[in-house]
Amino acid sequence: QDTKIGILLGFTGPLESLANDMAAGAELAISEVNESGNFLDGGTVSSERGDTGCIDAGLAVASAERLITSDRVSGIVGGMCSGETTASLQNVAIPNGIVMISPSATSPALSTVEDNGLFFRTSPSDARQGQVMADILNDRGIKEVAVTYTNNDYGKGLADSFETAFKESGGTVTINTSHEDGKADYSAEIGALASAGGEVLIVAGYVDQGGAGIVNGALDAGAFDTFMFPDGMVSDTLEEKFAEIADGSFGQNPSAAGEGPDNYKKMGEEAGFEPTNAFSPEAYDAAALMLLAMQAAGSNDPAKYKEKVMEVANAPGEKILPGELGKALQIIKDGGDVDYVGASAVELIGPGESAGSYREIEMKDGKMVTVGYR
Amino acid sequence: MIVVDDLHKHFGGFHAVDGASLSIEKGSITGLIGPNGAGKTTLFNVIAGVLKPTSGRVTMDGEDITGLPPHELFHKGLLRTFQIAHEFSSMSCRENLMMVPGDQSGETLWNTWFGTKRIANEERALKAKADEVLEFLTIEHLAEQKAGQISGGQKKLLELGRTMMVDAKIVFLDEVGAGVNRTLLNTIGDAIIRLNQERNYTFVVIEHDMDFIGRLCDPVICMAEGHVLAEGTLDEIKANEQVIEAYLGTGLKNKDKVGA
Amino acid sequence: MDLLNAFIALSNYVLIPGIAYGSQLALGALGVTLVYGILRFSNFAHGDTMAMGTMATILVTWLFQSMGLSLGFLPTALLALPFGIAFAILLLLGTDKVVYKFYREQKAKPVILVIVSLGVTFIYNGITRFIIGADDQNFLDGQRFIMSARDFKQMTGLDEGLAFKTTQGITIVTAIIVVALLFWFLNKTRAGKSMRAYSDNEDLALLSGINPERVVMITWMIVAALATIAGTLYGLDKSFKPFTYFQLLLPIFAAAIVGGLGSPVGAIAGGFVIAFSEVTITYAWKKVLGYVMPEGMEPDGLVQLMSTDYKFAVSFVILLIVLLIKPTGLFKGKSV
Amino acid sequence: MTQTVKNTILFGIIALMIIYTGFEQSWNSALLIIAMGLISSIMALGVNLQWGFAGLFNVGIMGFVALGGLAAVLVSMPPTEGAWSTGGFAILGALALGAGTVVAAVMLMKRMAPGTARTLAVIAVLVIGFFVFRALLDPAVEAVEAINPAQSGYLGGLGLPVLISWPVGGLFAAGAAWLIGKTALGLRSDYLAIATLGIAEIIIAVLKNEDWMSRGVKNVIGLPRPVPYEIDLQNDPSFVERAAGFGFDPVDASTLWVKLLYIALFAVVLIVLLWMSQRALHSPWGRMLRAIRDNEVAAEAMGKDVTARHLQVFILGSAICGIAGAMMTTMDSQLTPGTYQPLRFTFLIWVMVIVGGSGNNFGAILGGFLIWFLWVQVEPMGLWLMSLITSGMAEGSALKAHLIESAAHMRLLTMGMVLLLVLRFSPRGLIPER
Amino acid sequence: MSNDPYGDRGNKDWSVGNAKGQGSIMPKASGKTHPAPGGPFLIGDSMTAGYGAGPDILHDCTIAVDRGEIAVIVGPNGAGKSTGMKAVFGMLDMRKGHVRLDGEDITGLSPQDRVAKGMGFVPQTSNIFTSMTVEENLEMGAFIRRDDFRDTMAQVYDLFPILKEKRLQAAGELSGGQRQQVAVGRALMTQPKVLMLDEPTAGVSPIVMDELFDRIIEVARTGIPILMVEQNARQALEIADKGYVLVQGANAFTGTGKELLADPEVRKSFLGG
Ligand SMILES: Nc1ncnc2c1ncn2[C@@H]1O[C@H](COP(=O)(O)OP(=O)(O)OP(=O)(O)O)[C@@H](O)[C@H]1O
Ligand SMILES: Nc1ncnc2c1ncn2[C@@H]1O[C@H](COP(=O)(O)OP(=O)(O)OP(=O)(O)O)[C@@H](O)[C@H]1O
Ligand SMILES: CC(C)C[C@H](N)C(=O)O
Ligand SMILES: [Mg+2]
Ligand SMILES: [Mg+2]
Repeated sequence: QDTKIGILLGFTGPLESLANDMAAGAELAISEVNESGNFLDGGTVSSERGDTGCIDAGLAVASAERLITSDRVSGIVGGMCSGETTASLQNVAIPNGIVMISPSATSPALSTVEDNGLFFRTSPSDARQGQVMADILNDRGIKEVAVTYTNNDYGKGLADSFETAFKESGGTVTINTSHEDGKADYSAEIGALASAGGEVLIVAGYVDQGGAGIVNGALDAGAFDTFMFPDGMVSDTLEEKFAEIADGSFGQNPSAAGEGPDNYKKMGEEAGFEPTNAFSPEAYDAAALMLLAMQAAGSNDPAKYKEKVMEVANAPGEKILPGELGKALQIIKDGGDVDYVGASAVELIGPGESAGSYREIEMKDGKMVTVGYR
Repeated sequence: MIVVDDLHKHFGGFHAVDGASLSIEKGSITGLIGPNGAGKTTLFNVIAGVLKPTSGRVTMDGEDITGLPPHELFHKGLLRTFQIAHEFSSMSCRENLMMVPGDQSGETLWNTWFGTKRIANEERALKAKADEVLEFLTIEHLAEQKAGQISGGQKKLLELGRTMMVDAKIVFLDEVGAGVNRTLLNTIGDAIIRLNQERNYTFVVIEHDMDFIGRLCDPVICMAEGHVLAEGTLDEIKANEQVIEAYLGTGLKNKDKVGA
Repeated sequence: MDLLNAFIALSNYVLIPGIAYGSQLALGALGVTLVYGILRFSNFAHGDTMAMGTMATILVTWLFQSMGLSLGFLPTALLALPFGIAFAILLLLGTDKVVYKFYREQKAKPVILVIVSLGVTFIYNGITRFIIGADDQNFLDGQRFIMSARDFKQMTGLDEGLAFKTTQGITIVTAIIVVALLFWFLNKTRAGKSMRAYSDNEDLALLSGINPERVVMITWMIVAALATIAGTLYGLDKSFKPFTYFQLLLPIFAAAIVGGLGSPVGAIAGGFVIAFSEVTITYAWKKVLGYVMPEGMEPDGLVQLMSTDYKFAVSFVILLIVLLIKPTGLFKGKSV
Repeated sequence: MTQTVKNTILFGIIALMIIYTGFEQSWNSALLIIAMGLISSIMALGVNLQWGFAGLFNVGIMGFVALGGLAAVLVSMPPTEGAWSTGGFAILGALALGAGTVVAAVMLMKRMAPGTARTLAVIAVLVIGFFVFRALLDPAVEAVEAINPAQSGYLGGLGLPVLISWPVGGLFAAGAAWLIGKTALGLRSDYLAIATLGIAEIIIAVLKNEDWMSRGVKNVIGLPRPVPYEIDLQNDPSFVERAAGFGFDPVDASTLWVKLLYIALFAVVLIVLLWMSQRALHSPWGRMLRAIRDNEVAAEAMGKDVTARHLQVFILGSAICGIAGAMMTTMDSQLTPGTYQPLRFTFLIWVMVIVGGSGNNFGAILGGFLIWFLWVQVEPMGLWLMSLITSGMAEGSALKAHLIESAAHMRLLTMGMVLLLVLRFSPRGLIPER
Repeated sequence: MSNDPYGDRGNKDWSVGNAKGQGSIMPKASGKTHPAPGGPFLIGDSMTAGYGAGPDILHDCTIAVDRGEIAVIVGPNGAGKSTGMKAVFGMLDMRKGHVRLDGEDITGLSPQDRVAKGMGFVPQTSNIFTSMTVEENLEMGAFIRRDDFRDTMAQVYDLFPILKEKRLQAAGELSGGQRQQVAVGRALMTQPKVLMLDEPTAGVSPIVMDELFDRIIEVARTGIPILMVEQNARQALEIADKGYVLVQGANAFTGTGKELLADPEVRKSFLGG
């Protein structure tokens, strides 16, 4: 019996450059499961992609509709951007009773959305990241920062939660202003940020979107030398582009210590994509979680396996890393318990979202190095 | 009826109308002549509100109408035709005429939904009227033809036809005759005279054809370089040295050699 | 009070970036305006033409880099630019033959051509992403700065740095050369005049013995060159990303329209109006005022008229005001 | 073949395409296409009124649609507790003051004689007004936005039935159109283009950044619906029973039923608007518009108040877009300002109007359905094309991987191809003006 | 449906596209010419033609002019005079008939190629480049010439002194009559082998009209045949060697100018008595 999983991401649009590596991550999990042959009494899994355009709710809904009602998928890995995710969740997934596990929709609003227990995410809410950022800055003794965020629910939510947390801990935000992605020129933003000043510039954006433009501009004009990079920025691209010229900058992204990410990186590179690109690990995890939950429920009926998602994600049970999906399936089959850790240290809390373990990175000698986890 | 007082219209540094003063009597057919570029059309355009004057005043029946927009002047009874035909090219010739009258109840959006009967009646009357005008202009066979697809002269006729769709007080005709067949032009002349006599229209006529001017107009005003050069009956004007030199000329030099 | 520092800060954050961005927009707007003036439609595919041309340039640049060719402190892309232009010319002539020519010969209304060009945009869009992908591409090499902010500070001992990037220099110089060439071509050469004649009155141009297909061909060639140059300069200065090039269409069109669609001088003026209205209106004067105001009276706040959130909105308001004063754009009448 | 027969055939083809989708993919997809097609058609109708009949070039459709969306939020969401008392009224006051300042400046401009005194007075009024405005607004906004930012942080709406927001959306759009029209119409049309382009950007900027109004980019989700929730239907035994009677399982039945209800609502709106436009356009009013479009100078000389007429049509067309915008947000049941992109909401609508045949209402509707159908369906078409191309290639080859990866981009490419093909064979649109 | 399948209605919005100056001549691939010796210098021989897919406008109509001759076409409005001129110039599809120039059948040639063969034409409407200066208009007239055309230009300026004055002004800013002078001047610049004028004197003042006719006579006397349409028919026929009266697309009367002037029927019906 074949189980279909929908992969609903923004393959076109402003974040198109992230989508393929995310989809590849999810598909990697699927092929791993298929290779193991342990899935649901020897069933196979296949996937079907759907495009959301990232910012096109209409398209997202239509694609979700197609995946669910015509391709008859049993679950969806997606959506990608928070706005589009709520649209397809509320208009298609919930009415049809389909489980959605989003790897990357991080808006705090999704924590409280009315979801009938169908929505999960393998990334933490941005409310948490803001707190982590304030802690990092305080530990580094930085008191004054400028913030620029990508003007969407992710950027705004993150910037706001950070500002609140940082102010509470006694810091000053000299300016908290947005930048639009995909625009032609950021001189105006750089000018304003430079004028406001601050010890570091926090760029709550996307590394291959406006975020890079801002960092480049700020460096070129000599406005800032040190930056803080939240999750949307941290990736290989960041290292490639800025490790050298923004020495001493630092940041964090949802990630866990140790083997999980390393394994995943290796697997991804073998499979020929960019596994460290933002949210690619989360996408792998989302797909893996979904399949493990099906296995645990012994069925690919969303109404049944939705109950199992939290169970396989959290303790107790044997810890499962990327590359061990076959093993996990076997354990579950044998009636055992698993605690899926995966590529991004998945630990689902409260409303079914990642608790959020963050990796702190820093640019040192032209390399992006991990300096700790929180 | 119309009094133009020291009117100026400058284009950049060029003074197209340069201190023109003239008055047009009610009930007259006034001819306006003058060399190419004398400023006749520009004067028309200023009076008709298409161009804003640089300075000066235009009054109509004592009321200051300087700079009023054309559509308001239309409703005051001032109509004009264009030297370079301005037909509604994608509409049929009949529609070109039917759209002219200003008080159509069907032009109010509300009525198009809730006043259909009234509109239908009005339309019937308009159509009859338009067909009458078309017939008069000898282009009734073009009623359904798009106005963009008729000959240059026919467009001129249509221009004239529009002024016949409503009761105007004063009509400015800018070279209706240019490009119109002379036989037809005579008929048009008759029509102008009839409108003038029967309906008491006032006309101002720009024309370069002296026969036509002679048949219709009294008085005749000759403009040059933006101001009035001479005024009087055509014969007086024709005798004016300056007018001859600037405008009328003395005939063909090569005429005798024709066919040689 | 420190006027010098204030001026340097202003130059660094407003003047220089504004001029560079303005030049890039101006070159783009020139292409749009030429198509509008001569081929008579608003070419929505221009942004993606820029992307295609730039893509070709990048590919050749990579080839050269792998062959070890370089231009010293100048970016290798300049060496590749002629190839990019050649590619864009072939592309546009090909597109014209396959797509636009049909509508031109049928005397289709301009709006049809506009929508057709939207279709072409979609196709270019797909092809670009297909070949080079949707990601950011950085193809800048050579020396990054003519003068970096840090060097400047060291050199002058001032508090404020003034950065002048190589790419900004190249952009400005190239823009001046290209514009001068274009004007000479349009106003002084036979071919240029025949283009203006064709733009004015197609039928009469025909009756004067001008070959319309030749005019169209030359136009596309110039447009291809302009698009590739604009795209490459922009890509060097910022970065190459297909999506951004599509987005560039908006400011480019705005520039062409305020300048007066169809007018090359206008396109240039328009480019700068757009660039500067984006950069200046939302500028936070805190720093500059900090230098200018007497000790102790430096402002606390940002002294910003509007937050940068509204930079597009504000720049559009500026455009509206410009057009309110000059309803036909800055330079109507002196059209192509 | 007469025109009517041809048109019927064209609509028939679209219907067949949708029915095919129903059989081949799912009826849910098919119905969704119909629902969105109806909304698209309404937008196209509005644009057609402006362009096809009056020759007004509106490139700010997106803005009017977004205003409709805003109306949906402001009308239907429940008011946020405490928001009005903490800052709501102060915000309204500030806005009134802002408007007052502008009016005062305009009055001064009109009343005073030109000269330095006037300039100074106007500038003084504007500057003082601006600072007082900011001084009033900023703290109030902060107070409102501080209320539970993750969930609300805005004033909320009036808590009225969402259907009311449809006409209200129309009014909002009409108001914006009036403002633009007042300043921009009557001047050259380039100006209108920039003005609409600009106003659309401004509206979106406001929607994105004024969190107190509609949460900005944080989006408002969970708008009330005019139709029942699927879940409620699934839990309603009598519905389940009836569905079973028709041989449907409850999930499918509920989703289909809800869509049908939406379609019915939309269809009513479309039909009313269509009737009204048809009537208007085949009347002397429509004739006057065509005359104006053909030759403004001559129309003006024939006593038609061109500016007033343009303003009227511009407002009407924009209002229609506003209504459609409210309808769409109602169906999405969320407002996502980030979704408003010119490509999707301005240019795509233009494609609908032109491909359908500008100047013809039925053309606009046909275009609305056809283009929306393609917009949604070219993705699977692109994928299918790619898998067809790659089917012969070796598994795991780099080229194949690349091709598959690029499949999503084939969506636009396919769209472009289809667009060019359609226009090639009917260069005036599918149902051209008579 | 209209005759013109692709020409939509109106919509002259300037930001979308630029309908200004858009042509109406349907492009056609140039065919071959073949010798057809004998006959007059230029002849449109039994032409039947119409616009697009519309009805025939010309019915078996013949117009000809020989070296050193002036031929004038008169007739009521809409008779097909302009259509006849356009047909001779290859601006519409001829359904029947031939055009021969200087012993060559040129029916298949495109308008550009006819220009190259030495035909010059001043259309009735939109006959100048409005956005170009007067001087540039004249230069465009000489576009196909590779020699020095300054002499010709000086002659044109002599003929129309006002143009010299307005040399650097955009032609679109001229008055109606001045434009007409530019249009004729442009055609003269070509130094054509045959000159076709569609109502060259429409809207010009009497003095300019006289000069224009004078000049036309001079040109004709240099051996260049001139074919013109005129509504100032009496003046025109006086200088004409040959006159055609067209009615509803067909030749109604043909004769020398004097004959036609003397024909009471023609006078009454077409020359205004
Ligand atoms: N928009 C303009 N810009 C500059 N000059 C102009 C403009 N319009 C007209 N002129 C100039 O003003 C003068 C008067 O033009 P106008 O059209 O009024 O002449 P006219 O008397 O009607 O001549 P005609 O008998 O040839 O029609 C001309 O010399 C013309 O060149
Ligand atoms: N573009 C066109 N498309 C279709 N029919 C046309 C077109 N132009 C002219 N016609 C028709 O062809 C006929 C002849 O027109 P033509 O322009 O040749 O007349 P003409 O003899 O030059 O008249 P005039 O003296 O008024 O210029 C007219 O009946 C007209 O309706
Ligand atoms: C792809 C992601 C970076 C998206 C982002 N986290 C959002 O919620 O919109
Ligand atoms: Mg005149
Ligand atoms: Mg004619």
